[in-house]
Amino acid sequence: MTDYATDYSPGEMIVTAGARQLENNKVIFAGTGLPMVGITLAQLTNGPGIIPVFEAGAVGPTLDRGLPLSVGDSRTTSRANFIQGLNSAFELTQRGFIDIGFIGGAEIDPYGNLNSTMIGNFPENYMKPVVRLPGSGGAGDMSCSCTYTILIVQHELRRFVEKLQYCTSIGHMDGSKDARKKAGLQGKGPKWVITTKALMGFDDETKRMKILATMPGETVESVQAVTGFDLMVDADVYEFAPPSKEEIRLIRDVIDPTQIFCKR
Amino acid sequence: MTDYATDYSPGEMIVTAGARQLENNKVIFAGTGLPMVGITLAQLTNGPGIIPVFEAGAVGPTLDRGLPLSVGDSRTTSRANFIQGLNSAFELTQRGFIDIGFIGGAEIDPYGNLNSTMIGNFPENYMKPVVRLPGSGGAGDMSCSCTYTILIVQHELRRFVEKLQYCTSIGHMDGSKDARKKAGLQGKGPKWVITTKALMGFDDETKRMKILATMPGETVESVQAVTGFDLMVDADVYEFAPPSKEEIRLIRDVIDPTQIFCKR
Amino acid sequence: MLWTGLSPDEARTYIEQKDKSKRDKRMTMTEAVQTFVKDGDNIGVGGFVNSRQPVAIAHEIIRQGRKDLILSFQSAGLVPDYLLGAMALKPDHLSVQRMEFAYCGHEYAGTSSMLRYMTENEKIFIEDWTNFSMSARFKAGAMGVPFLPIRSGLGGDIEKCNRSQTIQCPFSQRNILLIPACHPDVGILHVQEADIYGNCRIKGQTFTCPEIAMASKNVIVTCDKLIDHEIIAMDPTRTSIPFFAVDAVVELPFGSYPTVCHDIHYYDKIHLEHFKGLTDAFRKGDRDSLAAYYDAYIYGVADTDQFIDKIPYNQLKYARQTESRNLELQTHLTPPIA
Amino acid sequence: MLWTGLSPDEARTYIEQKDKSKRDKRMTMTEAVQTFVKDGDNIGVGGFVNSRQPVAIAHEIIRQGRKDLILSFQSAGLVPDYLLGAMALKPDHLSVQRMEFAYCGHEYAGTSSMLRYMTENEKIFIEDWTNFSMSARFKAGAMGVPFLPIRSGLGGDIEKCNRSQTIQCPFSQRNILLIPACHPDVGILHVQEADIYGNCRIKGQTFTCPEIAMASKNVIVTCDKLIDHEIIAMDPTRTSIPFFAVDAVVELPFGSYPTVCHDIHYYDKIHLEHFKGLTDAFRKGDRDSLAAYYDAYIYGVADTDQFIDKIPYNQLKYARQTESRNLELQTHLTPPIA
Repeated sequence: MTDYATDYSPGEMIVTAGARQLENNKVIFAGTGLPMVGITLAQLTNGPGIIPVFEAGAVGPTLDRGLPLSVGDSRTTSRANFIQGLNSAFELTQRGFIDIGFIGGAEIDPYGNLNSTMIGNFPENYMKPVVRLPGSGGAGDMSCSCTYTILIVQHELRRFVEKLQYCTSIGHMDGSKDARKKAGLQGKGPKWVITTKALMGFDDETKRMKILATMPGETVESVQAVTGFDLMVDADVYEFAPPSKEEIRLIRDVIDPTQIFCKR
Repeated sequence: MTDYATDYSPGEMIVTAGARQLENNKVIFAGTGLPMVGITLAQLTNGPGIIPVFEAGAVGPTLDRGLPLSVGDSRTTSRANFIQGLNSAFELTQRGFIDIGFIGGAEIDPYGNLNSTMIGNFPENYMKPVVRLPGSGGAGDMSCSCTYTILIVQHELRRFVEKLQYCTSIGHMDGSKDARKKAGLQGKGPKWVITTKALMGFDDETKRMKILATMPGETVESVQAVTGFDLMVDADVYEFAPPSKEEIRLIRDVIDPTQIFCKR
Repeated sequence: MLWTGLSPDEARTYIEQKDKSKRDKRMTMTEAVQTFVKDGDNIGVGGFVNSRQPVAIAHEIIRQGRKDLILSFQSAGLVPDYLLGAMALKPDHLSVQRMEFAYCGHEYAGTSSMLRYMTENEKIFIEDWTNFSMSARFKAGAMGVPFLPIRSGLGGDIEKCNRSQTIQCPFSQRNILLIPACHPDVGILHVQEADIYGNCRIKGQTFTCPEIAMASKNVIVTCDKLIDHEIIAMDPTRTSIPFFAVDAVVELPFGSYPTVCHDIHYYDKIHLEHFKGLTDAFRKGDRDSLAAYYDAYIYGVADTDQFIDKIPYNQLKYARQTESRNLELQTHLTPPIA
Repeated sequence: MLWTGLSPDEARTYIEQKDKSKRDKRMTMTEAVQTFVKDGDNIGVGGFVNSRQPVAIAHEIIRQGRKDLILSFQSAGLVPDYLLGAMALKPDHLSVQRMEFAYCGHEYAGTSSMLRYMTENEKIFIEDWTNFSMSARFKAGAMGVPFLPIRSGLGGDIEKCNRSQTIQCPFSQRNILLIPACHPDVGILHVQEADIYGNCRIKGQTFTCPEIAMASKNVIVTCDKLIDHEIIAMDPTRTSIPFFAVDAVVELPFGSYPTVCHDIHYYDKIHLEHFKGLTDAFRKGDRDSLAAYYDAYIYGVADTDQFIDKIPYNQLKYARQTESRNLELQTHLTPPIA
């Protein structure tokens, strides 16, 4: 029987959930921050054969120099199999070599489209936003061309919105049939959304977001309460298991001991 | 006063003429055979700063392992500055980094267009030519994108034709104004044609071939006699100086001692 | 169609006519920036976020002052922040009119307050791209083609704000995005090693430095170490950028400090976060602290040597010792205290 | 629009679904060809003219026999000649239906008599390209785009015979050529070094081997030397092809003999010219001499070891000793006599 932790932070819950969703031996495009922690946790638990790819050019490194602070960090290159540059990494993605990409954003809509560009009226105030965010980075590309993506977003009412202020990373678009294919995209789009409140997927027909599991202590209602659109609820919705003591030990002692990304 | 050789072969004359036309410090796309000998001769005489580029990917090597038998030969890489592959070499050309390219062909027309693909009726007999030649190789690309090209063709009546059976390497097209630019090409096209009989250029207006100099022992008439179209004749046509004894020594003793390309 | 920097035809013509000879290209930083960076230039910024950013070149541009610059990069942190900070403090001395980019920020260290300040106050023109589309724009320029097709950005808002165009692929009949080449007037790059002719060796990820070099009209390279040409000639497959693409070679140890330079030094997190904190404070109204930083570390020094001289030795040492070393070996080091 | 090999969408879907795990991929040559080369396949041939041609793989394909093959390459000599020669001798055992290429011949050693025989007798379908356009077709495939724009071949006859399309560039309004991606069913490559997972190191020019590997559905690699994965991990910037693009790794010293293999051996000119002479004779009517060669060197041996065993040792030795050595050192060697 698994020995569950009782003391863990929201970040640690997300990391654990992300890690558990990863299949062994898959090639995973690793973004900075929690995704990097999640991938490393998966490598130490259910996915020893996971192959991380960093957008600055490193394929299949071992993160034995500590957690990179950036996807362009020299730490992403240690004992890699192949290193070139950004074009190479994104062309691998475009070609189909990247199974899974992790993406975040400041806003998300019911179809898994994400905004990481601006808060304000678009297009009117594009040149004078209320808040300017850092921009797409590689997220816009991962969202288009990874085989599928996993989205990580802070679960707040103002972030889960029916309509984005700006669409940076393309999800299931307007949810219409074959919308991505018609647009010219290749990847299948978002498969899961992981938050501190729930694990969500997308309905096969409507492509709208659907609760698959609630995080410990949450209910369908409490999740809906912080979501700015109607969530669908899976028929077999379940409670996601909390992090095990071993998962927490790995995060705290081995992967991110200085709490660079995973605060306690 | 230069000490001229009296005993030299047609190949040696072509190589010498080619070498003398090359300006120092230029980047030159080197094809197999006589061009390679000519470039090496130039490096040993008037062009020590010439930078050869080989289409298989080597930039600026020193040919100190002997004359390469192929542009993909390992000998093209010795002490190079930069080595990648074919796409890299042709992209350098497309970008404008290659000043001069040497090209040959089985047939040439008055505008410097070349055929190295087939003898026979095109397009009717494309799949069943009378004689199938090896094909473009890199010549078709050099003809398009080097800043300018130097053509080397055997001077025979059947090769200097008003109309090619197939246009492999693009010269001045139909000679019309800005024809190359309108087609989408970048390089300026053929500047010189070097044969065993003459050094020729192209008329500024009509873009038709024009005799600039006759090789030793030849006259404008003897050149025209082996040319299947009317050649223009430059107002200042002159007799090209024969190879010097030093040029012949370099070709025979230093560059191509085993007569791989330059027969005596 | 507006081409910033050079149009493909202009870029081709310039390289055609350029002196491509293999000659000694060493220059001082002052000379290099005087010669190759002009008002109104489109500057292609090498490196990636806070990795191998051409910090020393940016400092010299700030010292000399330039107007109406355009910055092109995929993801960058410190260099745009330094330039935007200089503009925020003294817009008559240095100004940026436009940025074409995918990400401006500091990853683990947060968003760019200078980007926020400039955009939220409508002081610069912004063109958003993705990391791949900007990388591919440099690649198109490097390849000598006016565009490349990519499969990103079809159906989102990014391509509505930029010059990309969606076409139907004439072979597959599916939609595809065409992104226009980027030919900066000047590419600014820091590399680990170069010879006097400009042959560059990049260690670790190349980011898009080779593409920026091949796409640009002129290229300034700083290198941590000048190496004998013999070393290049002994293994030319390790050359990342060929000499004829480079116009100025400046030997400048720590030329990308305090960002990470693969195999040379890791981040100086203390210095990075100190500067970042000052930009955050600026956005909230504290102009003086940031101005004091510029006076002390940029305007108040003649060159990068003097800048580095102001960094406490234990920070420099720690940055070097933590680079390319496994975690076990790093735990025996004592981190400097801010 | 006809796609030979895979269409871009098929190629993408195949790689998406492929097992990309890092696993031991060693196979015997027999297994590798049995598993990955099928009748009707589009074969992407690595190497360039007579440099690093995948000779051993071609011999095994001939031994096993395949029908209706399509050969895609930019410039090649020995491998197409071997395959076309096999077809000329026994068309029921091995046949090539189509070639997409820029150059088929032997440079210093002259034209390809087998190409002449096949075309002049209308036995195969030909699609002409240039070295750049074929290279760019593999590159488009490797990049995962259905086409690339290039500035070659606008206004000549080559693009009238092939599937390229001229469009007006939507940015520069100038004509430009679009060439369709090439996604071979199987890429066949010889490299100097590989690890058991398929990470490959190519010495000297890469030709278009990395592009063919990334573009192909499946890839068979022979290597002169299998190296420890540790060596790859110690300097991953030297990896030319990443493991997940490769399906079979066959350690096979002399796998590209008698063509040149950078740093390993130079040409065996005697053997090359001997075979070339037999193909010339075949075209002029002497079938038996060529048939005898195939019986002796290909059908009559079980594998490449046995093929190499038939080469006089002094030819092997001279080929090795003349590689990567300056002319002065070569003059002290005694060339073998044919």
